Amino acid sequence: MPPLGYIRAAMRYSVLSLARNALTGHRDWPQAWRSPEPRRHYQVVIVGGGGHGLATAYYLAKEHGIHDVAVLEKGWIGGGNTGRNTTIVRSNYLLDANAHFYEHSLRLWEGLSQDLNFNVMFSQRGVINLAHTDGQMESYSRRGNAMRLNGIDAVLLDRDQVRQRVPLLDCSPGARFPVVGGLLQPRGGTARHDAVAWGFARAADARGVDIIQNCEVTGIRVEDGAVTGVDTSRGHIGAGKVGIVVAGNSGRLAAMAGIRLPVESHVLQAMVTEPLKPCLDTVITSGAAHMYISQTDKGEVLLGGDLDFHNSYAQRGNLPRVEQVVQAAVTMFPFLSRLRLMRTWGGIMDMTMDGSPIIGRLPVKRLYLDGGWCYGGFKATPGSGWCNAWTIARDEPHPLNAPFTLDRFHRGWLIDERGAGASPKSH
Amino acid sequence: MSQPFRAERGGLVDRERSLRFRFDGAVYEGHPGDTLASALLANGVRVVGRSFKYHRRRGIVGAGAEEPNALVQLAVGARTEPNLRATQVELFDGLAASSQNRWPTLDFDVGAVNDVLSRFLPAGFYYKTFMWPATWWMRYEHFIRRAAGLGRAPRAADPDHYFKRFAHCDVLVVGAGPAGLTAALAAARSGARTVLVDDGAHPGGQLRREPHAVDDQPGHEWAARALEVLRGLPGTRVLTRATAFGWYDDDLVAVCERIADHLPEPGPHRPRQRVWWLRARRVVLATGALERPVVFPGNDLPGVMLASAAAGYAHEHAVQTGRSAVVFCNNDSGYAAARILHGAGVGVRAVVDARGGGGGTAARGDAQTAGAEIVTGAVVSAARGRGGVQSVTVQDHDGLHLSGSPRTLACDLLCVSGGWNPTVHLFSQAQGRLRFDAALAAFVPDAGRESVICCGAARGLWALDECLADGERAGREAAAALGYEPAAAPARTAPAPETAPTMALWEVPDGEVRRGKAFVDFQNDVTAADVRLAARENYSSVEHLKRYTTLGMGTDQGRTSNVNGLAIMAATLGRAIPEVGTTTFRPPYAPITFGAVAGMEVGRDYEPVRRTPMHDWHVAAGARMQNVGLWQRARYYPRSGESMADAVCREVRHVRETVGIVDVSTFGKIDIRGPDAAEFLERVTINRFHNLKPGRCRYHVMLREDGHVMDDGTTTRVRDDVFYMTTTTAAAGAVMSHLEYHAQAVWPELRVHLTSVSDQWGGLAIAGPRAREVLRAALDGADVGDEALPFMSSREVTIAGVRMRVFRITFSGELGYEVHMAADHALTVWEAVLDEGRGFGVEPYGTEAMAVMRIEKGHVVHAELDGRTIPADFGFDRMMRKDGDFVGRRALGREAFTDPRRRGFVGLVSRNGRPIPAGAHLVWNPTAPVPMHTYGHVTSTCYSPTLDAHIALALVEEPAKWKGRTLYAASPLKRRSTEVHITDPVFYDPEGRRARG
Amino acid sequence: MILIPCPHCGPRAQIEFTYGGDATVRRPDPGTASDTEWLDHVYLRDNPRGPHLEWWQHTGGCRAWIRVRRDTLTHQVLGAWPATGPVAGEATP
Amino acid sequence: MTEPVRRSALEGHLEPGRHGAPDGARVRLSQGRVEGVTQLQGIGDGAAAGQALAALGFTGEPAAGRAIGGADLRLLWNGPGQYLAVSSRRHEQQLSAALNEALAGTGACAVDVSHARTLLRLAGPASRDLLAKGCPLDLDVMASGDCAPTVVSHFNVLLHCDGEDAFELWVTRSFAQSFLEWLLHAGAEYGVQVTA
Ligand SMILES: Cc1cc2nc3c(=O)[nH]c(=O)nc-3n(C[C@H](O)[C@H](O)[C@H](O)COP(=O)(O)OP(=O)(O)OC[C@H]3O[C@@H](n4cnc5c(N)ncnc54)[C@H](O)[C@@H]3O)c2cc1C
Ligand SMILES: NC(=O)c1ccc[n+]([C@@H]2O[C@H](COP(=O)([O-])OP(=O)(O)OC[C@H]3O[C@@H](n4cnc5c(N)ncnc54)[C@H](O)[C@@H]3O)[C@@H](O)[C@H]2O)c1
Ligand SMILES: Cc1cc2nc3c(=O)[nH]c(=O)nc-3n(C[C@H](O)[C@H](O)[C@H](O)COP(=O)(O)O)c2cc1C
Ligand SMILES: [Zn+2]
Repeated sequence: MPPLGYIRAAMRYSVLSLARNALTGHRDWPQAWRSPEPRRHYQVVIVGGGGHGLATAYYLAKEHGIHDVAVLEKGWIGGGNTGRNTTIVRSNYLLDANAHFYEHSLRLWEGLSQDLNFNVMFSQRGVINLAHTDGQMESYSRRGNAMRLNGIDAVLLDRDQVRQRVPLLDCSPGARFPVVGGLLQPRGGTARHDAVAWGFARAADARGVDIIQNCEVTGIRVEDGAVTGVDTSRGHIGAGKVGIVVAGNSGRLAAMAGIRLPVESHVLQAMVTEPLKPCLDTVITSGAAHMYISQTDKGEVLLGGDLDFHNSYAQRGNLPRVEQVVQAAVTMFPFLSRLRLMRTWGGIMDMTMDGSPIIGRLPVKRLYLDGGWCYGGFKATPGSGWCNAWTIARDEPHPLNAPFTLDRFHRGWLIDERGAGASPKSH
Repeated sequence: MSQPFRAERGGLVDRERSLRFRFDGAVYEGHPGDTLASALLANGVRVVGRSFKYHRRRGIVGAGAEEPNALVQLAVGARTEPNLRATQVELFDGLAASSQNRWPTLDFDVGAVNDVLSRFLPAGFYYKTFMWPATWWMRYEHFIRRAAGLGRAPRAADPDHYFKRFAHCDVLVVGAGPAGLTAALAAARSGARTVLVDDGAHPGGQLRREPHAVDDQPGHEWAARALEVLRGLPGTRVLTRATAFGWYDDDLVAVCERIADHLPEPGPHRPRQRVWWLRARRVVLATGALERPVVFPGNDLPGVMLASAAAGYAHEHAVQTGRSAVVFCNNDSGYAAARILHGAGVGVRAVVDARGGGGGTAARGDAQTAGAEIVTGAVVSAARGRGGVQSVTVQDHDGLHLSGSPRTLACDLLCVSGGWNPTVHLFSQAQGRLRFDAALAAFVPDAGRESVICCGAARGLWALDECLADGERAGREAAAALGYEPAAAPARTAPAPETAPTMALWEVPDGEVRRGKAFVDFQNDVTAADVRLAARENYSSVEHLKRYTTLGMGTDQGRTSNVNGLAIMAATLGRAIPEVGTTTFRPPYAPITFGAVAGMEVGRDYEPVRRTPMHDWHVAAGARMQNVGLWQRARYYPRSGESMADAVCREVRHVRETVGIVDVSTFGKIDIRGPDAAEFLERVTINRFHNLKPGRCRYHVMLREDGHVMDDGTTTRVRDDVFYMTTTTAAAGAVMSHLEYHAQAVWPELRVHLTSVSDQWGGLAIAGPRAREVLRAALDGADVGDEALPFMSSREVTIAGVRMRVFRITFSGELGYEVHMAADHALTVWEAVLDEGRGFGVEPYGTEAMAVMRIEKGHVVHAELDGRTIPADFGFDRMMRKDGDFVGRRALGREAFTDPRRRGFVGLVSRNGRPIPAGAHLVWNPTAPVPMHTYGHVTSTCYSPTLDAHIALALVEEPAKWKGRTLYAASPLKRRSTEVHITDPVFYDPEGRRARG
Repeated sequence: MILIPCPHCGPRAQIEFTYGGDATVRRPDPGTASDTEWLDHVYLRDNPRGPHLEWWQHTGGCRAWIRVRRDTLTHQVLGAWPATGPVAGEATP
Repeated sequence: MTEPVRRSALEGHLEPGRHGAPDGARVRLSQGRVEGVTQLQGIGDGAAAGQALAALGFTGEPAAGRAIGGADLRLLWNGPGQYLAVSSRRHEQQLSAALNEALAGTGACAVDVSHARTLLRLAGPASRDLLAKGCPLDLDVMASGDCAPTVVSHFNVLLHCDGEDAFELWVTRSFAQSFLEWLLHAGAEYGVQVTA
C-alpha cells in the first residue's frame, strides 16, 4: 500500500538538536533519507536523483499531495551535474520566458533552507557580468533593463564600481580585456550544491518519497502510447507516470521511449584552487574571456568556462579547456598566477538547440521530460522541480513552463538567449 | 648555529655549506639537499601549522607529496605562495616561510576555540544550523568564510614567467625510482624515444630513503649513475623536479617541471615552471607507493609520523625526527624504519606490530639491530602529549577489540606504518580499473589501457629486486609493443628479503568507545567518528562520505586518508571494501600553479591582436582604438579638447558635407570561383546570383539552416566564374567555415573553390559628396564616373602596379566607394587618398561615426542581426529569391515566423530632445508597476548630428500597427525613459539619391 | 587531448580542429521532404553514448571538413574519413 | 609613379639585434620576402593531380606534407588538392595569372594571396624548442622538405622545414605582429638574433 499522506517524523535540524546530540556523541541522528527496497509500482516514478528529480518529488508530495513517488538514481543522489557545477544562482535573463521562470526559482531559493529544514547555504553575494567593450555594456543594459521591467533586481556598474567590489580584478585600461563596467544582480549568488540534493532528498523522504540509489533505468515501457513503467537494474517498476529528469542523459532516456530530442550531450569542466582565506566576495563572469569565478565558503576559488565543444558522456574533459580557463582567470585576476589548481572535473550537459530547457509532456502519454539545462540548470533546481511537479500532477504545464515545450522547435517559438541557433555547443 | 636534531654523520645533504632560512620570523640553518621540512625538523621545529577546522597544532607527517599537514606560506610580496608542502620545498639561502591558518600566532591561535567546541561541530553541522533567522545566513557565512581557507592569496601580479611545451615520445616513464629507472633504461636502450620524469630533485625514489644497495652501490648512487646513462642515450630526455599531473585522452600526459623553485628567483629570461604536454605512445607508470597511517586517538599529535618518512629524514637528511621512538606497524617496512632510525642515532624503544606473528626474519633482524623491543599482536591504542607526542599506550588486540592491559611507553616520536597504497592516480585517470588486493590490503591496478603499463611499487610489488626486474619488464614491453628490439636485460643484484604479509588494519579497535579524536583526514580534520556519523545518517556511499565530511578534499586529495576512510565506512556498514570502492582520481595529481598551466598566453597575450595595414597610422594619428573581436579598429580621431561625442559629430558632419575615409580592412573577404560559383551562392544566400552581371555587386543575406539571419555583406561578380564576397568583421571566420561545410560536405558535386582573401586585401571606404573627386585624384584620374562605375558596381584598376578593386557601395548613405588594395600597399593607398584628397577636404573617420551614419540610414548590423531575427523582420523577404532552395528557406514557414506578434524593424525618434537610452525597452507607461509588458527593444541608438535628433533603431511587435505612434524607451537601470516616435528605420535620404548621385 | 587522424594531414591534436556535430544527419531533399522531416533534420539528434560519427573541420590545418567516428564515452577515435565517400561500417549516403 | 615598395605587416616592428638571454643566440629570426604567392585549389589527387602539376612543370605528385620546387616556383602542400605556390621571381598577379592559364581545363584554380601571409624564417639549434612552445606537431621528426599547415599558439601557421633546424613560418598577415611578439617572448629563454 502506498503510504498516502504519510509524513515521517523526522528530527528537526536546529541549534538545539545539534546541542542535544552533541551530548550523546551524535549517536542518535536519524538517516537523512532512507534507502528502501523499490516497490513494484508507484504512482509517479522520477528517473534521476539529481537536484531536479529530487525537487520534483518533493514538490509532488508537498504541493500536490502525491506521496507515492520513487526517485530512481543510477548512482548516488546528487552525483550528476548537481554535484559538479559551479553553483551560480541568478535570474538575469533577457527573454521573458526565461526571466519569469528563473525568477520564480530564485524566489524559491530565498526560502529554501527554511522550507527544507536543511541549510543549503544560499549565499546572495551578487553576480557580476563583466563588460569589456561599450557594445557589451549596451547589451548588458538591454538585459538589465529587461530584468528590471520584469521585476528583477539589476544594477549597472561602471568601472570604478566594479573595481570597488572586486579589488583584485585587473581593471587597468591597458588590460587585454579592459573592464568597462558590468551588470550586477545583487540577489544572485551561490549555494552549497550537495546540500541541495540532500536537503530535497531528506524533505521528500520525510513526505514518503522512496529514494532508490544504485538503480539504473534501462528501459521505458510504453503500451498503447502510454507509459506503464520502467525497467531497471533492480527489476521492473510499474508507474502511473514517469518523469525523466536526467540532465546529460536526457537523450538516452528519451530514446528508450523511441523519442529523439533536440539535445546534444557535451562535457563541461570546472576546477578549484587550494583553499585560501577570503579574496573574492562576488561571483564574476566574463563572456569575452569565457570564464566565471567565485570563492566557496571553504575557501577554494572555483572556476568554469566553455564546453570542451564535442559530444561527450565522459564526465571528464581535456587539458586545452583547463588551460584556456586558467589563462582567462590569470588575465583577469593576475593574483591567481601563484595559486594552485587542486582538482578539475567534468559534467555532462544536455545542450539544447536554443539553449533553453524543456519541461513538459513528451509524445508518449504520461511521460514527461525535465531536461536540456545546458550550463545553467543548478539555479533552476527549485523552480524546475516546482514546475515539473505541477506538470506531472496535472498533466499540463504551469504558465511558467508553458513556453518550454518540446514542440517549440518545430513551431519556431525558440527561446534563444544567445541567438546561437541550432548549434548546441554554442549556447 | 646548531641544528640539534641533525645526526652527526650520514645523509645526502651537503654539510659543508649552510643555508639560512626563516620560519615564522625565526632564523634557522639547514644544508643544501634539505627540504624545508627536513631543515625544520633538524632544528627541532615540530609544530608547523594549524588544521583546517579545529585549528589543532600539527606537525610533519610525511616526506613528500603525501604530506597533509605541513602547509606553509612561502615568501612575501609578489612572490608569496600559499599552501606549499614543506616536504617538497627545497631549501635555498634566504628562504622565508610562515605557518598558516592561525591568528595571531602559531602558538596562540584564537581559532583553536573550535577545538574546544568540537563536539558541537561534527561533520556537516552547518547543514543543520545557521538557518535562523532566515536573513542571517550572510552574517554567519561571513565568519565561516574567515575561519575557513588556509593560506593567503598574493595581492600582486606574478613577476615570473611560465611556458608550456609540446613534446612527443615513444615511451614516457613516470617515476625515477628503481622501477622507473630500469624501465627507462630498457626502453631507451632498445631505441625507443624515451622520456623519464620524476617529481623529486634527484632520482632514486625510495632508494634515497633507505640504505639499500643495488649492484653493490649505494642505492642513490646507482640511481644517479642510471640517470647519467639515460641522459647520454640519443633521443632520451630526463626531467627532474617534474610532476606528471594529469593523463588526458590519447595518452597526453601533462608534466609540470619546476625549473627554478629551488632558487630564490628564476633569473633573467628563465622560466620559473614549464608544463610539458607530452604525447606518448606508451606510458610506463613507476610512481611507487605511499605509506598509510593508522587511525587511533591522538594520531594527529606532532611527532606522530609515517615510518617511511621518519626513516627517509634519517637516511636522506641525517635528521632525527625524535630522540626516542616507538614504531607501530602492520607490515615489515616499520622494522626497516626502526633500523634506519637507529642508524641515525634515534633510540627506538619498541616495534609494536599488530600482527600476531610479527615480521619476517629480516624484519626481526632489523629490530634487533635497532635494539628495539618487538611487541607483536599489539597496537598503539592512543598517543598522548601536549604540543607533541609524549607517550603512547600499547595494548594487545584480537582483531575486533583491545585485550589485555594497557602499557604506556614514553616517546617523542611515533612512527606509523599502516601498509602501502600503490600510487595509482595516473593509472586511474587513464581509465584504468582498480582491484582491491586483500593480501596487500591495498587497491592495485587492474585492467587498463593497452598503452599504459604499471610497474614496481605502483603495482603492489614491495621488494626492491622485484621492482628493479618489473621496471625492466615494463620498459621492454613498452618498447617491444612499438616494434623496437629490446636489448639484453642486464643482471642486477639487490636485496630480496623474505617478508611476512601485511595485515589489514585501518583503525585501531575500539577507537569509538574511547575519548580523543582519531583522525582519518588530517588536513580537513575528519575523524573516525565523522565517518561513522556519515554512515548513520545514510551518507554511506563513498562519494557522499567524501562530500559530507570533506574527507579527501584537501590539497593532498586524501593521499593518506581515503583508503582508511572508506575502509572504516565499509567496516561500519558491514560491507566488503571493494563494494564501497574509491572516489574518483582526478587531475592534477598534485596541485599545479595557475601560472604554469596558463603558460605565456596570459595578460596582454591572452589572445593575439589583429591589426589592419593602417593600424600604425591610426595610432600615430591619435585615434582611439577599440577592440572588435581580435581586431583593433580606429573608433574616432579626437582633436585636442574634443570629447568623443564632439569628435564623432564632427566626423559625421564632415562625411555628410564633404568627404571622409575609413579603414574597412577588417571585413571578411572570400574568393568564390568555379563554374558553379553562382549556383553555390544561390544556395547559401537568399539572393539571386545567376543574373548578376560581371562587374556588379549585390547586397546578400545569408541564413542559418534554422532560418535566422547569419550574416550580410556584398558579393561582386568579378568575372563569370569568379565572385568576391565580403562578410561582417565579426562573422568572417564563421561564414568561411559555413561555406566550406556546404561546399565540401553538402554539395560536393558543385565545382566551386573558396579561398579566404581577408588578409590579401586592405580596405578603405571613401564617402561624402566629394568622394568621386577624391577617388579620381587618388587613382591617377581613372574613370570612376557614374557611367564607368554606376551604383553597386565594381571595377579593377591597377595603378603603378598596385592592384585595386573599387566598389561603388556605401554604408553611410553618401556617394561612396570602397577600395580594396593588396595589403602591403594599403597604407600607401590610404596615404595617397589623404594626400591627393586634401584639396577636397578628405579626413579620416572612425567606426563610431560609421555606426551613427548607418543608424541614420537604417542599415542593420549584429545588434539587429542578433541570431533571433529572420529576413521578414527587416523586410528582406522582398529581395528573397522566390524559387529554389537555399540554406534556411525551409525553416521560414514555421508558425512563430509568420506570427503577427513578431517584432519587426522600426526607427525611433526622441520626442523631447533627450537621448534614447542604450539597451532600452519599449513600454507603454514607464511608471506602471513591474512586471510590465514590453513591446520591443532598442537595438542601436545615437545622436544624429545630421538630423539634430536622438534616433534609434528598434525591433517592435506588430510594427505596422505602431508606426506613427509613440511609446517610451525605458531604461530603469539608468532611471531614464524617453518618449519616442515610431518611424520608418531609414531616417536619412530614404530614396537613396545621395548614394546614387 | 584527443588525437584526430585527419585523413589528409595525419594524426593531429584536437586543438587544431573545430567540432561540427553529428555527421549522420543529412540535409534532406528540399523537394520531397515534409516539414517535419526537414525540421527533424535541423533539430533532432540521436546523441548516442558510444560510437558517434561526427564532423570536425581541420581549421588549424588543411581546413577540410572530415568525418570522425569517436566513442563519446571514452573519447576514443575509431576512424576518420574525408567529407565524402564511404565510411567504414556505414551505408554509403 | 612606379610600383611603391611593399610595406609589410612587420614594417617598423622587426628590430634587428639580440633579444632575450644575452649569452648566445640559439635562435635566429628574420623576415622572408618573395615575389608572388598563390593559393592553388582543386588540384585533386592521383592522376588528376599529376596532370595539373605537370601543367605547372612538375613531374609526379608531391606527397601530402611535402614541399617541392625551387626559386622560380615551389609548392607547399597545405591541404587536399591545395598548395601554396611561391615564387621568388614571378610577381604577384603575373604568377597567379600564369598558373591559372596553365591550369585551365584541369578544374583547378589559382588565387593570388601574395599579401595575405607574412613569411618569417626561424633557424638555429633552439628553433624546434621555441616552436614546441606553441606547436603540437612532432617537430623532432620534421625533416627538410616537410611542410604542414598547423597552429603555433593562437596562430595558424604553414610550417615548412627547409634545412637543418631551419623553418619557414607563413602566418596570416593581420596576425604577423602579434606572432612576432610571441616568437620573441617564447624565444627569450634561448636568445634571439633578429636580422632585418
Ligand atoms: C561544470 C558545470 C558547471 C555548471 N555551472 C552551473 C552554474 O554555475 N549554475 C547553474 O545554474 N548551473 C550550472 N550547471 C548546470 C547544472 O549543474 C545542471 O543543469 C543541474 O545541476 C542539473 O540538475 P539535474 O538534477 O537535472 O541533473 P543531475 O544532477 O545531473 O541529475 C541527473 C541524475 O540522473 C541520473 N541518471 C542518469 N541516467 C539515469 C538512468 N538511466 N537511471 C537512473 N538515473 C539516471 C544521474 O546519475 C544523475 O544523478 C553546471 C554544470 C556543470 C557540469
Ligand atoms: N618495504 C616495503 O614494504 C615497501 C613498500 C613500498 C615500496 N618499497 C620500496 O620502494 C621502492 C619502489 O620502487 P618504485 O620505483 O616502484 O617506486 P619509488 O617510490 O621508489 O619511486 C617512485 C618515484 O615516482 C615519483 N613519482 C610518483 N608520482 C609521480 C608523478 N605523478 N610525477 C612524477 N613523479 C612521480 C616519486 O617522486 C618517486 O621518485 C622499492 O625500493 C621498494 O622496495 C618498499
Ligand atoms: C562547488 C564545488 C566545490 C568543490 N570543492 C572541492 C574541494 O574543495 N576539494 C575537492 O577535492 N574537490 C572539490 N570539488 C570537486 C569534487 O571533488 C568532485 O570532483 C566533483 O564533485 C565531481 O565529482 P567526481 O570528481 O567524483 O566525478 C568541488 C566541486 C564543486 C562542484
Ligand atoms: Zn587536415
